[in-house]
Amino acid sequence: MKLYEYLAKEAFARHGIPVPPGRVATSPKGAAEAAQELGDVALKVQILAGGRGKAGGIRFASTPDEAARQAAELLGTEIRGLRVSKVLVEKKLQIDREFYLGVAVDGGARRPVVIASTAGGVNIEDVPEKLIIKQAVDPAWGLMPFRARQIARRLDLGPDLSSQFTDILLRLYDVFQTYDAELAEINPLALQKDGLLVAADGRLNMDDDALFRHPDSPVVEEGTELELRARKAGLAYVELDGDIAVMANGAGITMATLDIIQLYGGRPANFLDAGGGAGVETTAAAIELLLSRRPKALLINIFGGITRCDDVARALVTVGERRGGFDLPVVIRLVGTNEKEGLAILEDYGLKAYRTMDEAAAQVVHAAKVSAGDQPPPRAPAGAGPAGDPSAVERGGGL
Amino acid sequence: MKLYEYLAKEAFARHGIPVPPGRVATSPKGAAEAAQELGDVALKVQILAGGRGKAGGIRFASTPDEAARQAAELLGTEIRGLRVSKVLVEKKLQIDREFYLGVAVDGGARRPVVIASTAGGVNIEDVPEKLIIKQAVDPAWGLMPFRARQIARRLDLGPDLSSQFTDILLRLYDVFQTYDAELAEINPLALQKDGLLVAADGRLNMDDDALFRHPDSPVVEEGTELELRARKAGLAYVELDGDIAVMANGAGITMATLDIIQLYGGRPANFLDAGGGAGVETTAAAIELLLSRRPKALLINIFGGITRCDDVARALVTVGERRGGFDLPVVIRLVGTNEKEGLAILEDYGLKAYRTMDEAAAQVVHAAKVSAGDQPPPRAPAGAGPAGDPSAVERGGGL
Amino acid sequence: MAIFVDERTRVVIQNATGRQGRFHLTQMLAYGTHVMAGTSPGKGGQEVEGIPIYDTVEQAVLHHAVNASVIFVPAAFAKDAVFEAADAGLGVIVVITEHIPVHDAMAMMAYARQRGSVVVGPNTFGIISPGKAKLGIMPAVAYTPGPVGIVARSGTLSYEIASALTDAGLGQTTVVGLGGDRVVGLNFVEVLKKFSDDPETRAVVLVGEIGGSAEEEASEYIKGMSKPVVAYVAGRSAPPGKRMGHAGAIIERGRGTFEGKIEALEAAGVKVAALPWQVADLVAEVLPPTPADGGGNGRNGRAGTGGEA
Amino acid sequence: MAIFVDERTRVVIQNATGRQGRFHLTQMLAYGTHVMAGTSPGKGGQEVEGIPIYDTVEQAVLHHAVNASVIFVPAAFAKDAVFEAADAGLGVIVVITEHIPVHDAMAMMAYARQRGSVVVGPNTFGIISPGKAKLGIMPAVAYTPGPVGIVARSGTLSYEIASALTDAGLGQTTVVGLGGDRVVGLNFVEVLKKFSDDPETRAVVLVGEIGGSAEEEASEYIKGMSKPVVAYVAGRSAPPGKRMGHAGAIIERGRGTFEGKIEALEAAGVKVAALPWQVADLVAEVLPPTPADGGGNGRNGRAGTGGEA
Repeated sequence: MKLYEYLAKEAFARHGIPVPPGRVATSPKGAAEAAQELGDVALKVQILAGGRGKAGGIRFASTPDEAARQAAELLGTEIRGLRVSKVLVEKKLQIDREFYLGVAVDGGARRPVVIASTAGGVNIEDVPEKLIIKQAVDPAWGLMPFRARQIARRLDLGPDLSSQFTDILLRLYDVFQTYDAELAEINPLALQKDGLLVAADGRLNMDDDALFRHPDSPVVEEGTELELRARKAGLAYVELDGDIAVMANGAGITMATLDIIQLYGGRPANFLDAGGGAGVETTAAAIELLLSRRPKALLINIFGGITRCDDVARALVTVGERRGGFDLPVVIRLVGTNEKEGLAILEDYGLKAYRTMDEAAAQVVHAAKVSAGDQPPPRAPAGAGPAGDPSAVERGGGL
Repeated sequence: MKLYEYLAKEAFARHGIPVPPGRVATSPKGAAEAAQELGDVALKVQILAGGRGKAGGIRFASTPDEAARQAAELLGTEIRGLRVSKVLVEKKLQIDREFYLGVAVDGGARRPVVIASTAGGVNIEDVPEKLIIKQAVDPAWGLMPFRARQIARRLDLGPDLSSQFTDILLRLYDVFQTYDAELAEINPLALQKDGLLVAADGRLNMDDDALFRHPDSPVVEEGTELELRARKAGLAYVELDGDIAVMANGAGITMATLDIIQLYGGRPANFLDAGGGAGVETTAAAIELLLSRRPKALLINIFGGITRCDDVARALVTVGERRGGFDLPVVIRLVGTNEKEGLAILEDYGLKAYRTMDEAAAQVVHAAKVSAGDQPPPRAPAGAGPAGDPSAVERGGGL
Repeated sequence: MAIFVDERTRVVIQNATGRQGRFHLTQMLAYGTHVMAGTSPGKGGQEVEGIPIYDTVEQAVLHHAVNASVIFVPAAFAKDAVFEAADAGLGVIVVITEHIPVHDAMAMMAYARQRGSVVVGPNTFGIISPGKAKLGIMPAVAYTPGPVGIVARSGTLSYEIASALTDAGLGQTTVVGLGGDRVVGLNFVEVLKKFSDDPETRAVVLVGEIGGSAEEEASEYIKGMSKPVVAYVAGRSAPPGKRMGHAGAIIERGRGTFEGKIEALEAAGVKVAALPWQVADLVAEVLPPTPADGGGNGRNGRAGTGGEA
Repeated sequence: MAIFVDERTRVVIQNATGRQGRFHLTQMLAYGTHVMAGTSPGKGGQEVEGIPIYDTVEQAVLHHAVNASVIFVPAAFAKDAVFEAADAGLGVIVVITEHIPVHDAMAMMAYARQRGSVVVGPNTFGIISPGKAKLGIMPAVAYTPGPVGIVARSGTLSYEIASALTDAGLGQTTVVGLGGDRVVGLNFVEVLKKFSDDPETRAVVLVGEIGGSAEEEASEYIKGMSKPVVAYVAGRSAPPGKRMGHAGAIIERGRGTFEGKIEALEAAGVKVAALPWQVADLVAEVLPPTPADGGGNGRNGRAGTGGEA
């Protein structure tokens, strides 16, 4: 879960990291009041996307009236596809230099890693490797002060800046740990003309899997309504822009299913990994969710391991019965644990299933095109394996 | 720093360890009010000594009047040499079994150690080794739940008790860590007739050297007035019951000096380790402190390493000048760092010094007896090495 | 031979009395895995399928000399379970649990490494050495003994691929599921090294996906490998910035792309399959003849067909 | 030879710009110790007595290949200093600082052990191999090279004893101050083992005190030692329950008594001196002749007198 800049800065401030004086405004009036208090200000849209400066999401104002005017221009608009409902009004900084400072999870090293650079204010991935210092941290002991001093030393900051930097880094690591963060980042860490460092911008991405330990954490929801519904149901769901709804069990196979559909000329509407061992109800909910977007065809691709084919079959039948039958082609591939039972249940209900992904993928691409009324039966691309048997349309998705 | 039982229990309760309902009373009226609220109660004197039960420091009462009466009998009296100013009035427990549970610093293993036994309610050192479970804890990772479960398993507590026990142990370890404790102990950990465990008595000894990290901790001062004054001055001072005041530099040599005085038939009045590298002012304060107890003689035994002989000499002269001369025999042994400078300063003031501990110790024992007017010159005990040269009296302590 | 687990592996199931633990204990037993014991705090003394349950792993080690564990403990308690297993000296710890906090995962890995334990997972289907030991939740029917090592980031996709190999008569020495989380106990390189050293493994299949740089690092290692490697990578159609089910399967800041991985693998001489079911054909192409059978390619699949050169 | 430190020891002083650090840096240099560098955060680039000061130990290692450290860092920051030294790979870390929180001491020891560093102290006078290297605050004049190893819990008392040995012509291989705190990096047994393995050490002096069980454990080890051991134990007159200056010097719950220690030592064949200055005589009695000089007892004290058998 990514936190908005102002929430990240609230967390930083609680841990003693200097942040610019600022207030969140949701109205031009609020922005004016903040500017009244703060003097020259920056207004920054609070959205979960980078590059908001280039997109016009950061403005400046010297008077409350100007702040109100700027806020009025920003609030309610969309920037980088995201609606702006809050601006952070902050005292404008007098900046001499900009540094980068972050603590992240390093999957390769299996440890937290401190990332620091004297080249701040730009995306760290755009900074040449030789200007970046990376230092892994032993999770048993956490970040020790000496390690922070080493990093300051390697950045060649000089005595005054080093001690400020070291202090901020140790506090940032505290934030990283306290919030179960995947990333705690200050960029830029700004050196002001008065010689003091301040967190001019910040990110704090919390680990979704650790949110249960943070019941008081603010909740920031990112994604479409359907993605949020899916997340609540415990499903991994990502919305795409095609017309074939896809459910599979397992992230890898779901991705592979999308890849194959695309290779065969179809356009997936989503990624839905029902996960391992989802029960009948969860699976049924997943199917309902998919159908609510009115795709042209539905593909269910199950290789049952921990997932039981009979559960999936029951879920399909449940949805079918609730809806009084399916109004789109439903292509099913069902093999693995309790396969026989699953196939029997489908058969009872009048549904059939393929044995291979290949057949099923080819079929669903074809069915979607037929359903959209724009295309003859498909052929798999050359070299991509045998195409599905077109006669399977009647067998699999015939409702 | 040892905390009183009620302070230990407050700490336990803050960390979620069940403790009996109770209130501290400093007057019979307070005890009566507590009993009014709690029903059948135990009244326990709050002193920093074990064995208070046997010494009559634990009473029971069924009515507020009786509680007041018991409190009146306890408050203001001395138990085990310690004045009683507070009693803890606690709901009387219905106890089925008593366990021991503690977390301590294990100097040998250099780690925290969990100590547990099904034989609780008595001093753990009186419990046979085979009834005691000891488990060292890796300080990098702290006490993990599985480790607590292992200990519960080894105690053979059964499922219900195990889960309560495990929870309490993990919380006790938290207390141990949070309070920088040398010992966090629940004894007895009482199993009540209702099946619930409760910390019936508790100790929490904080590390003096870590108190700077606990500015909000209650302050419990143990020792005589002089010991407290010495502690404030940063001196290691212990009061003994003899008449020869002793200052040396280093714990080992100070102990050895006392040992020798005793072997030579003298009685040390105290242990005062001025530590390594104490400056003139601290050393002077130490000497003043010693003299305030009006000993019969004073021995200063310095082997200067980090301690500088000239500093010690200056301190002596300072004290002498402040007091207009010493009114008791002062025996000095001064060798090591800046020895020449020190001896010169002493000589200027009219003091002399010995080169060996042996001479100085023999001399001070003799001088104390002379000063007390009860004894001819000393001889060292047979086999304890050559005795001091009696003529040294004039050289060393002749004021 | 096999890597990590084999017929000498003696297994304890942590949380053997839960729904998943109980089910898969039964499955593993049925496969012939030496499941010796289970644990479940507070349930010591019970049995599951005739297997004794203990309160602690320590007891399972004491009474049954177990040397590996499969963990079905819920996410909030999984860190403790891994510490318990590593503390007890188990050499292989398979963590099936998903949604473990990443900070917990980092702690687990540091402690397990300190204790010399290998962690497979978390969020893995486990590890199987067909015909010898199955430690995990994979469908047994997908596997058969043979000369191919498989290492995969994803579960079901690798069942699919293993199953195709099995159908083609290409059995497996060991199949390792690294796990779908961002922090897992093993990476491709560590497993590839093991396969390199295993005399029975004659070819390796790598099943990757977008996100992270594990495939790129594997490619560097593969350049020095003498055994042939075939790969399939999922996520060709995944849009950047979207987390595709696995915590690690996300193209972030232009890194971990499908194209980058394919390029690295091909540069290392890896045959990359465009579709999962093509993996079996590519393996058949690259599998060197066994030294022992003088030309056969070691196929000994379910169909019982002999090798073809 | 010597133990732990010798002429190959290259030293960094941590907090070399403080009053104590600066003073003792000078003293150690004067003794001939290879003090290569000092550290003091924020003061990198300065010099003390011509010795360069760095911000970090890492730099001192990089520029001077230091392999040992002497720490004069205040108690609140000492843990960090030890971690820094251990992290930088220093083999010997001498912690002069006193009043270090015991929880910090436990953490230091765990980390140093993990990194393979030996910690001497805290609250120690240090370690000296006379004529080779002095890492600490002991008065150099008390020591001279020779065949006796000394290991002590207390500082000044051991100067006293070393000085008496030196005066008697009985020089030392190495003198180790364990430190007066409850948790210290070395115990008697670990040092006795080193002395046992050191060919030049021909007798060992153990200076103990009341409290704890280090002397009792040492006695167990000494039973198997071939070299003679002489001991002095302070605290004969100490009352129970009083902490005699050192955190560890306290008779608690009937343990750590003077009598218990003397009994254990004597049972192990140790000659125990009743008074500190008797130690030298006892050493002279027990010191075996050197194999090389065919009968001399290895005395080569300041007086330059030859050995007497």
